Amino acid sequence: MAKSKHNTEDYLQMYRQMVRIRTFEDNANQLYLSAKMPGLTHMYSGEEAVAVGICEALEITDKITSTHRGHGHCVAKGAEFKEMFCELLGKEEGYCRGKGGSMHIADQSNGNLGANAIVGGSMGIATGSAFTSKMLGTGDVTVCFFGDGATAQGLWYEVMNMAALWNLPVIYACENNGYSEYTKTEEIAAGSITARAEAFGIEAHQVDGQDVLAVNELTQKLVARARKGEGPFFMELMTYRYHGHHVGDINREYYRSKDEEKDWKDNRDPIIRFRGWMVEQGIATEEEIEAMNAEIKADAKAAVEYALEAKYPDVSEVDMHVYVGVEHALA
Amino acid sequence: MAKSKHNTEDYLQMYRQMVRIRTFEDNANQLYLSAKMPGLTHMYSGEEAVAVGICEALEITDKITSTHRGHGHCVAKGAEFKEMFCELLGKEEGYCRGKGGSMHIADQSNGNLGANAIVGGSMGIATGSAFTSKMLGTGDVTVCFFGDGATAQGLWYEVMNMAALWNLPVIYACENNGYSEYTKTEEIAAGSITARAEAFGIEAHQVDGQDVLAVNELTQKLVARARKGEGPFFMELMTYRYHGHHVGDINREYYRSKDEEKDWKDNRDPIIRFRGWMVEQGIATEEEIEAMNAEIKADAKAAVEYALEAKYPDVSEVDMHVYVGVEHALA
Amino acid sequence: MRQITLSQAVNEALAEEMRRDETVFIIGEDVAEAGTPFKVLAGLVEEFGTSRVVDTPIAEPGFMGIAVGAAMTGTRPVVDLMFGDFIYLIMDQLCNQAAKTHYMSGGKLKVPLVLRTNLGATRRSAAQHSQSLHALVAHIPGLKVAMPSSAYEAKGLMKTAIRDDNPVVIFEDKLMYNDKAPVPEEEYLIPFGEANIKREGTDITLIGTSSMVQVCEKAAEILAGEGISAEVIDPRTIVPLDEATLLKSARKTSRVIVVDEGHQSYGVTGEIASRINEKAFYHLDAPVLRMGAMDVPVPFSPALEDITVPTPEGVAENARRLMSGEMIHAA
Amino acid sequence: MRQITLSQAVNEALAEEMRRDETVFIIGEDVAEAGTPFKVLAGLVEEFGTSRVVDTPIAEPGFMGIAVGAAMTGTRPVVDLMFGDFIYLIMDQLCNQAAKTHYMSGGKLKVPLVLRTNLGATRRSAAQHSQSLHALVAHIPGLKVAMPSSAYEAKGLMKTAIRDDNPVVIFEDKLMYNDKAPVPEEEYLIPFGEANIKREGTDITLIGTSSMVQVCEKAAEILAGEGISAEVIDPRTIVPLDEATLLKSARKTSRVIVVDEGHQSYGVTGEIASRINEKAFYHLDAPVLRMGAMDVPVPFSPALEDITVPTPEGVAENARRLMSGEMIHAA
Ligand SMILES: Cc1ncc(C[n+]2csc(CCOP(=O)(O)OP(=O)(O)O)c2C)c(N)n1
Ligand SMILES: Cc1ncc(C[n+]2csc(CCOP(=O)(O)OP(=O)(O)O)c2C)c(N)n1
Ligand SMILES: [Mg+2]
Ligand SMILES: [Mg+2]
Repeated sequence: MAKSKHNTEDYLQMYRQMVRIRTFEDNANQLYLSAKMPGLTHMYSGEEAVAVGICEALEITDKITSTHRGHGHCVAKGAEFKEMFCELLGKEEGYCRGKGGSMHIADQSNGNLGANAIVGGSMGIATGSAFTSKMLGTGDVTVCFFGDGATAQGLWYEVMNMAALWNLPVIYACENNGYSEYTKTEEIAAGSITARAEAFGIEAHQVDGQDVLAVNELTQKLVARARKGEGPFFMELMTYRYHGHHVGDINREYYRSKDEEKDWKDNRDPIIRFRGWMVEQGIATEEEIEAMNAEIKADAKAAVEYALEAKYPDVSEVDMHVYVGVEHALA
Repeated sequence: MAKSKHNTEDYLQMYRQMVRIRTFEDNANQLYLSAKMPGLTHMYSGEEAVAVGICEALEITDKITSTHRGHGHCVAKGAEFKEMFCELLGKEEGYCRGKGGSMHIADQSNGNLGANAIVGGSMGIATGSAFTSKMLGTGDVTVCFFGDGATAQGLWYEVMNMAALWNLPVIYACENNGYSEYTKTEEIAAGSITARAEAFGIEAHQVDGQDVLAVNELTQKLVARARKGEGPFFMELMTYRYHGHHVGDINREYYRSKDEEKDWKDNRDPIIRFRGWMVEQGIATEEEIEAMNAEIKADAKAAVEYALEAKYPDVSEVDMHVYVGVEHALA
Repeated sequence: MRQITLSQAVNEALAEEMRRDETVFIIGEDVAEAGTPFKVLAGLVEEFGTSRVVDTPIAEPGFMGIAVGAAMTGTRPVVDLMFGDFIYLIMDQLCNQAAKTHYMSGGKLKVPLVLRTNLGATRRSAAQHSQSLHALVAHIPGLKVAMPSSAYEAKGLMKTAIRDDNPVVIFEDKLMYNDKAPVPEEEYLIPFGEANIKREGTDITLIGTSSMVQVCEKAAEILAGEGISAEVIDPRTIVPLDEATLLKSARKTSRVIVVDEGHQSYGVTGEIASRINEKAFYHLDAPVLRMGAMDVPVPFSPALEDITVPTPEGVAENARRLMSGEMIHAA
Repeated sequence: MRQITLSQAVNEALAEEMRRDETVFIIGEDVAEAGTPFKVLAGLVEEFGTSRVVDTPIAEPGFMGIAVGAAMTGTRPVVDLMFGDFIYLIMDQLCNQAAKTHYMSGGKLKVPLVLRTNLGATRRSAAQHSQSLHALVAHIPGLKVAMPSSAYEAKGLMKTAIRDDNPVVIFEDKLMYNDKAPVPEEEYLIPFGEANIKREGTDITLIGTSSMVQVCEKAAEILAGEGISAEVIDPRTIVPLDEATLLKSARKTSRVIVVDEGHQSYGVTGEIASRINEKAFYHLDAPVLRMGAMDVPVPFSPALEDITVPTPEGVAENARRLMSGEMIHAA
């Protein structure tokens, strides 16, 4: 593991947040498998160190933009299970009053500008958020999460160009999990992804996305520099998703082998690695860790139960929030 | 000047084509100034060595895509004055039956897939043309012309990626004339333009766009390699436009100085340079060159006169060519 | 007759046309081994290889542009756009380029391509994966727009589309991929611009597009039980639109409801209703009623989503009101 | 009252709002020193500096995306889109992001931005620089759409748009920038959703949008000379649409023509005509007539272009036919 200077609580928090993400996803997957969740969803399991390593380097007032695979970012930026499960099930108490669902989930009050169902769709939004920061002098930094597949979208190059010309405080964080849907990254990305950012004069870094401390350390440095106006930056985080592209993608041997999956899970799991390191360093005992895990599991269970019972939005909500300042758009 | 191996006729042809472009533009500008041309137009004067150096390295069956500044490409790919002036004036005998005008002018029978009024709009088309070549095995190479300003369009990165992944026979030719409209290139392009292509694994070259032989020599090499499946390639051609962004852009000192314009015209003019070299090399005498110039001027004059008298399309043409196979779309 | 699913019908149409014409190819995301997320293209790459079933990066504007250029130079691309909601990303290539090339070139160039995409809500996919955006493209001259209402239409219209020399957009309903219908073994094509009278009736005309044809048929069933004889018409293509058949029915029944899954305002229902009003006005006993999707972004929550689209009960209810003369007082 | 041009009116509105609210800024191509190609923004950068009058590279999706993100985080961007035809390029950012963010977030986020662009043919700019595409955005819930018909409206609607908390698209007519109209010195705003009765009349209602209001006024003038009293109404915003005023007039005159410069099919005229038909059916003596632009790409040739858009003579001619009852036989 990379070295880092944190106090004990920081480490515990990172561990906790990673486990919370994994636990959230396990429950979401269960909800899907038991046909209790409407629609499909994309699991973040395996990539926890990315969202947590990055978000733990941010202030609440800093902003992020998220993706279709957004539960991890949402948890990492400070969201609660209850409102998240309510959203996942389309209930009124969800963060988006059930109107967004998995692909638009976000705790907006913590600076999450939204998950996005358009691949690459939030690249402009993140850059614009950094624009606001510069224009109004708020000092906020924005992190734009996206996948390796999203690097194929032209929008990225357009906004990188402007971010670089204007020194915007934005960090483009590419979660390279080796696949976009059912296709390997090397089949859809020519040349080098870091070189693409560098060609715009943007400092680019590649980092082990399964090492939460490495991710966190690099992000801390870049965030501090971005706050001083030295941005933008690019980070490519090498990671892996454990589930299929979405929860329904069960038979996936035609595009990736079980052995490959097993290798990542057994040998590079971000939670197992970090847990081992914490115990080794005497930051927490096995017992303390197990207790934390159990508490998180219980929290999730309670939240799921709550959400399953929670009420749907009233049908009169259907034409609310179409326009700010218009109670019912179709009245 | 760069060295090259050509026979006399090749040199004369390059010279002739450059002068034809300059002459065409001088007449088009006159038509605008005398209010005989509908709308506006963008002059290619000053950039002749780019279009000619490239197109003289192509076969008739090779394809090009052109831009809003497209008269030069059109002439260089083999178009005739008469049909071009007719098009410019919206007459029935124009290459597009008057329906396209300056921004869509093209002699389609020579492999010109059209000028395009959307900056960057033809990057996909050119790449698709190269796709056809590979899929059907025609051996054709496609050259995609665009300006420095167009490198800001995301579409370019999307199609470069695919062209590189699939080794398509396309050459992206960026005419860097230092400006996009009223803005200097350095204000709108971060980092390095050639590095952007290289980041996709595409071989990139920068060349003096005022040296027709240098342009031609490089293009010949790249075309030959592209035909063998070694493409795609990128060329950045350093050049300059003599007129304003369009014919109506007369007072332009707020964005570029008269001195700068004078310097390019006096010291780097592609026609004057090449003419001097030809005389020096004994390829043509001053008299022969003057005779050629005069002949071209006369041709242009005759074509303009013809076009001014030519008839407009009949109003019944208005709903023709909306759909292939439908005589009148609104009948 | 054998029954096959809409998905199989599309697959067969593509396979037959690809066997017949070597210039036909498929391009899009995860179209090859994965056969698209909806598995519609399963098996095609095995028969036709990756040079004709072409997986792309996630770059919709890019591969759409490539398809336009490929079509202009001698091939017949079938573009696979995974969700109809992504059509926003390719509007420039579709509407500024593909739709206008034939016209702007005075009939010299043509763009014989098919854009296959989908529409339809109630899949719990939220606002960015549930739109029915066919009205946008129907507004643009130069494009044809087909809306199959069953496996039978899906096959026949697809084959016609592929042979058409113009850009054609086909919207399949995502929810109908597994719906079966009788489809002949023998080859057949369905001409564009010929509406299909799905059910004859005398009291009221129900015009439905895509899946709304089923909705209208079910409404007609309900109404039949009440002694109201409804005629159900499927225009099959909205550009070109078979006005004659619609008008004939309207003049016969004197009451019309137009049902479509796009947003109601500024959409398809307004056009069809207006044409009937304009040309059958004095035969109408009541205003032509329109039922589109609610003018709200599609909500995720099942409690809200289901009420945004027309239902058989809703259509029947409106038909009853029209028959009873109740609307008279409102108008 | 003093008379100023539409261009000056827009300029004043922007300057006043930028003085009033520091979070308002302008972003687009050549908006600063150049003040746009139409010179509408002349002088603004001198007063507000380049941090609030922001020149961008030629990257419409990119700067539109940046504006969305900036608006979500506390600023009020006014996006300058040089030609309405480029709206195709930004549809994803406008329609998938800006229009839906408020709804998808359950009312938590908002996107207070203005998209300033233009419409209008007959400038001899051909098919890619002459479109009137307001119908496309009017179809998308979450967007408001304003269509100023003179300098007076241009100023008042712009100020209202900037203060609106929703994304608003304003279409200015390119040909009207130099048209003068009386505009008060004192501050005023024009509320959205309030139609303006430009001229009262009793025999027939002419509803026009944008420059078509002038066309209708001229038609009314012609008709007045023939003893036909035409009422002319300008809806001013098509979303929201002031149905009440339109219906009242329709019920009064019993004859209506809707005139708009967008393509007629699947456009604005169909929506307005349908609403009137639905709700004033039994008051109408004749079908509501629609006059949109011809369903053809805009041709370059003046001989063709001029016949593609509605003219005062054409409107008057149709009014006469409606008055004479001639349409009765057609319907
Ligand atoms: C514009 C767009 N194109 C296609 C899709 C369908 N889609 C959803 S996720 C995805 C793959 C994304 O890959 P990547 O960016 O690597 O993210 P990952 O799923 O691996 O986290 C695709 C193609 C989409 N949602 N948006
Ligand atoms: C998509 C798009 N955006 C903006 C414009 C307006 N425009 C026309 S030419 C031009 C500048 C192009 O610069 P460059 O690509 O360098 O070509 P040059 O004019 O220098 O040859 C602009 C902004 C356009 N036609 N299309
Ligand atoms: Mg990925
Ligand atoms: Mg340039």
